[in-house]
Amino acid sequence: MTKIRPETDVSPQEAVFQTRIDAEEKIEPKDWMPDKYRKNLIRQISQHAHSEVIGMQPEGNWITRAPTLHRKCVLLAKVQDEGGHGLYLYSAAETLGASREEMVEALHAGRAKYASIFNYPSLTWADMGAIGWLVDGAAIVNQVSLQRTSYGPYARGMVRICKEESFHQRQGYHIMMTLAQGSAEQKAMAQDSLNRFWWPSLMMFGPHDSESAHSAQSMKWKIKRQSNDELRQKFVDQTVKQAEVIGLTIPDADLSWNEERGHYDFGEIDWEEFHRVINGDGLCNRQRLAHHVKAHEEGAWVRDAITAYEAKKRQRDAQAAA
Amino acid sequence: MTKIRPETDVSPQEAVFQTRIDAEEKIEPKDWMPDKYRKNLIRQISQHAHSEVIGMQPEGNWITRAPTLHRKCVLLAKVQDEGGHGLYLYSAAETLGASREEMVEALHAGRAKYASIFNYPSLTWADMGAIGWLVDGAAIVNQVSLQRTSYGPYARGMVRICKEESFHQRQGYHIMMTLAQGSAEQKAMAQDSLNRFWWPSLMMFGPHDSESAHSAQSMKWKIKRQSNDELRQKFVDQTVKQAEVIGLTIPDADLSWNEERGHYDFGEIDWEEFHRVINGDGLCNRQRLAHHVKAHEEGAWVRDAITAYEAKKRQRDAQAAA
Amino acid sequence: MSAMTTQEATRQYAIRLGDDALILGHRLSEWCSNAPFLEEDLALTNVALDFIGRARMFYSYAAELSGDGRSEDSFAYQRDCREFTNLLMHELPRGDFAFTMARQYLIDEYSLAFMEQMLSSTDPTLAAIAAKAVKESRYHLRRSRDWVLRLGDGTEESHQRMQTAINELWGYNAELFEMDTLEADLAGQGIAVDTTALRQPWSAAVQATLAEATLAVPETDWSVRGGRQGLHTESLGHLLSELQFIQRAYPGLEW
Amino acid sequence: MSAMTTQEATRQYAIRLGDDALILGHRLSEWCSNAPFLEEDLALTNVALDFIGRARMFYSYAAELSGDGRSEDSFAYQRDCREFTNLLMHELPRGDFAFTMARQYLIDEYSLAFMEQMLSSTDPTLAAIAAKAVKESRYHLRRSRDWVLRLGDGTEESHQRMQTAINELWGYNAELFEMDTLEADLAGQGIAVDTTALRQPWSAAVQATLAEATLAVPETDWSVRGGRQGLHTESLGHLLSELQFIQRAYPGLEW
Repeated sequence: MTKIRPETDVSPQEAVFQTRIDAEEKIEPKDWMPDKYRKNLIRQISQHAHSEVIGMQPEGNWITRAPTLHRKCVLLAKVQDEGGHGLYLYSAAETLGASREEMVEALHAGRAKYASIFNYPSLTWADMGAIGWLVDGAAIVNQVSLQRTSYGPYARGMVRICKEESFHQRQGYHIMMTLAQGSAEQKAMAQDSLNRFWWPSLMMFGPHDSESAHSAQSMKWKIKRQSNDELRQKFVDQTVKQAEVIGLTIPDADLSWNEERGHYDFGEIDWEEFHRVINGDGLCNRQRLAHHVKAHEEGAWVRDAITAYEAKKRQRDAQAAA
Repeated sequence: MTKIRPETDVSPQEAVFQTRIDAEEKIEPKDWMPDKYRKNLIRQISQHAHSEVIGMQPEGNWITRAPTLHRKCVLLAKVQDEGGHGLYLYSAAETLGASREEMVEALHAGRAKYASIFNYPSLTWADMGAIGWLVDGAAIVNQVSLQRTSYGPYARGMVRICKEESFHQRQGYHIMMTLAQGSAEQKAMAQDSLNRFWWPSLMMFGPHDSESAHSAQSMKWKIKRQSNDELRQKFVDQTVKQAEVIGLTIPDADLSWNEERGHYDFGEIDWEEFHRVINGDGLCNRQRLAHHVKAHEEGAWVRDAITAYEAKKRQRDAQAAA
Repeated sequence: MSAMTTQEATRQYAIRLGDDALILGHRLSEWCSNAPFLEEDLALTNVALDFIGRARMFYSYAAELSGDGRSEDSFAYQRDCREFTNLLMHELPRGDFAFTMARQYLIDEYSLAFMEQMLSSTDPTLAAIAAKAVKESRYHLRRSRDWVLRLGDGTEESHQRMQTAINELWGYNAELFEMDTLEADLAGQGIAVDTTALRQPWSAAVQATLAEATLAVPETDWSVRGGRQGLHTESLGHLLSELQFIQRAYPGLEW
Repeated sequence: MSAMTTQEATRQYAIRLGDDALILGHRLSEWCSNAPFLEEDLALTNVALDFIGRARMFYSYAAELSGDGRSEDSFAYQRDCREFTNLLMHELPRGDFAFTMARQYLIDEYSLAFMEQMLSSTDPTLAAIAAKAVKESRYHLRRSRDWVLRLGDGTEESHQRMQTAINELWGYNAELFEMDTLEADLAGQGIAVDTTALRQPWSAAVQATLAEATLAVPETDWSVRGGRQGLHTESLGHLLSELQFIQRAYPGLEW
């Protein structure tokens, strides 16, 4: 766990910085910021970007098999949006001095992570519903909170991303609703998908607050605005009701409404599974990274060609001007 | 057209050779033979070998999609047999001094041909029936005749191959029969496949006798035993009856029984199509060759590994013996 | 053709154009998450979406003309290989990035000219589809032409790959400009596009682009045809087994 | 398990073993006409045939135990991804020749030991299947072990490819030796093979082979599981869309 540094060894610059943060001012790229703030943000934003990009794979997996042309177009557009979010986020990280190349290299080398939810496979069409409904749903809860994050470019990126994500979440929910109202096979498919994605979605919010690294300092710097457990509770509360509406059952025997808390109580997360999957035992860890590396390597000659073409063009332009 | 050389410029060796041929003796690898006989045979046998190997592709195309496990096994075994025929035939050509490497190189360079029928695609499961019934059927008619060819290893290869081919032909016919007795969709699928493969099968016997290069000398040397047109007529006669039995219609308005000849008359072959397809306009010409080249190139490191491993082993054995 | 009503001929024509668009859109969609860089991934997806959208418009019109309860999805999901009538160039496997872009360029040049003609179709639905498509095709063509230039005049490797792609595609050009009686009759009525007339300007435009890209115009003497008669390369069947899996495995349901 | 009869458990067990065999046989069959040389093409096809044949025997037995009119083909063609219960190693895409042979070797070592145990199953049908399979597996193992040696101790490239393949496969080993209650109960009754007991000898044999092949035993700390619960990698669904196309597109017919 990162400890909050005691006030005593804070430099005057850092004190001013913290005052601005406390006053809810946004930090902008050219502003002075503590090195750790910068590094912490780069880590978080690039992980977020990688998650969007790796997240294209489980859904991309069903584009060629979507069951109707309408659903195919919606899915294609959604995966495209995810790529677009990746782009905004890489740009936001670049304002902090990280290059896209470095970030991609860190991903390929295993130094940078992506959301572990994408280590789970998409096995049926219902997973296109569950991913939109639950995975995007969980992402939105987190991202809505991040709209108020202290770093300006990241906060503004979140505003834009949230709009699209909530659209995706509704599309995913609509797929699930259609299946839940469909044939017995379709309903079973939807329930099975919910069973597989429910717990991994809760894991998306990260460890319990008591176990969470980075959290305290991030909260003080307002990089994070709400704790993992607060966000997770919010997600559970909204999602349980949505499941009821379409007649699907949340796979948690301990789930019950707690009148006193005004929240749902829910069962304990299998943190052992969480760590196993993050550390390499998911069904798709190696495939996700290998897919990204392969596309990147196969594209090298194309990127080289652009560079060569632009250089020739500049030379021609210069000769024409001379 | 190759002319038969007049008797006058025949060497004593060649005269003896022709006497042996005329006496129906088999020529064996170590026997003297005219250069042109050797070259002609290498051309014919290697083309035959290439045809078996390239012929694995249109049927290989349906192995992963065969409609029952039984049919899948039968098809796999059949394609395997074709590869095996390729092997016998390459070996037979090797007895004449051609190396497999040279022959494959000639195929890849476009100097050696394969049967043009394999430039047609297999588009439906019925094509597995039509190819077995018609393409193998036509091949058998030709190969039965070649069992009496003058070159020993080739003749013996044909005996072995014919047995398996007639098995394949029955399997193909059985697929067609099953489809013809099936649903309206299946029957249409069978008829469509017959429509597409009928004429190309007739083309397999090559140009009319009056147009056929190599033929006269090949007949004299008993490399060929029956003319293209004789063999084609034989194939038509037997196949028309088989089509009738299962209720499929040969796509030839001119087809009719000629009482006087004791044979079926049939319509004129579209020789323009024949030449177009042989020369590159078939739906699969480039794909067939590219497929073979790709497998060969991707296998280079494996073949190199065997060579290296065997060399190391010999060295170890030698050291152990020393 | 005498036995076929104009409505039936138009229906078949719409299916053909829908098939072209769907199959090419499918091949483009295979690039999703596989492109050389992220911006290009998004751009390729955009083009895929345009083509699949185009397929939906043509199929919807065909469904309307069928008048038997069929929908756009019936045409995409419930026909087998022999019933698909796309021109062959559209179905070829995606190959490397050079192949995809070379094909896209050849088709975009064709498609823009085609849609510009279809703007004045006497069939108002076809004309309306063309109005939307023509704008898309202008953007597609700008992009794919740029790629032919960049790859053709980029590195030695990219030049070689682009030249190989053009060579491999060349024999599929002829089919784009051939018409059977169905299309000729419809063209005579002002409904269909006379594609034979597109050949000259298309060739001129393509040759100019290849020259600018330092690429050679292939001296190829082969040409392959058959798509409009449902004769295909073997790759189409595999594409369909993927495309149609869910509808085939769970028939007759809503999704 | 208390609720499940021995017959039902045996039926499910037969389906599992059928799935293993079918899916691996399918991957092997993908090599047909793609092998590094013709003799190897035939040999790979032979092994593919043996595995598909094995799948047919297991499925036929499952069909018999189902007693509801299902046939061997029902299991192969009419179940979707989540119902397939093959161990994951069998479904991984064929990769290069080193990957195919590395997988084959790991599975052949396992399979031979497995079938030798199943010879003494108290279920006579399973024992009879084992009697046939054990002979095949001896031949398979001789071949695949040879390939591990030849590629491992061949050229630098072949060594590297074989080492990479072994590394990529290593995390799929663990699942081969794990048993759920269904299998444990059947093993307790002498019907199923106790695979946990196969682990030690398997490891010893594999390590000896890798050593002889100059290959390193991976120090991998990952392991993936899920096949027996119908949890798969994403490649299986694509395999099934191909495998099942005809039966899905034209249901209920004789072929």
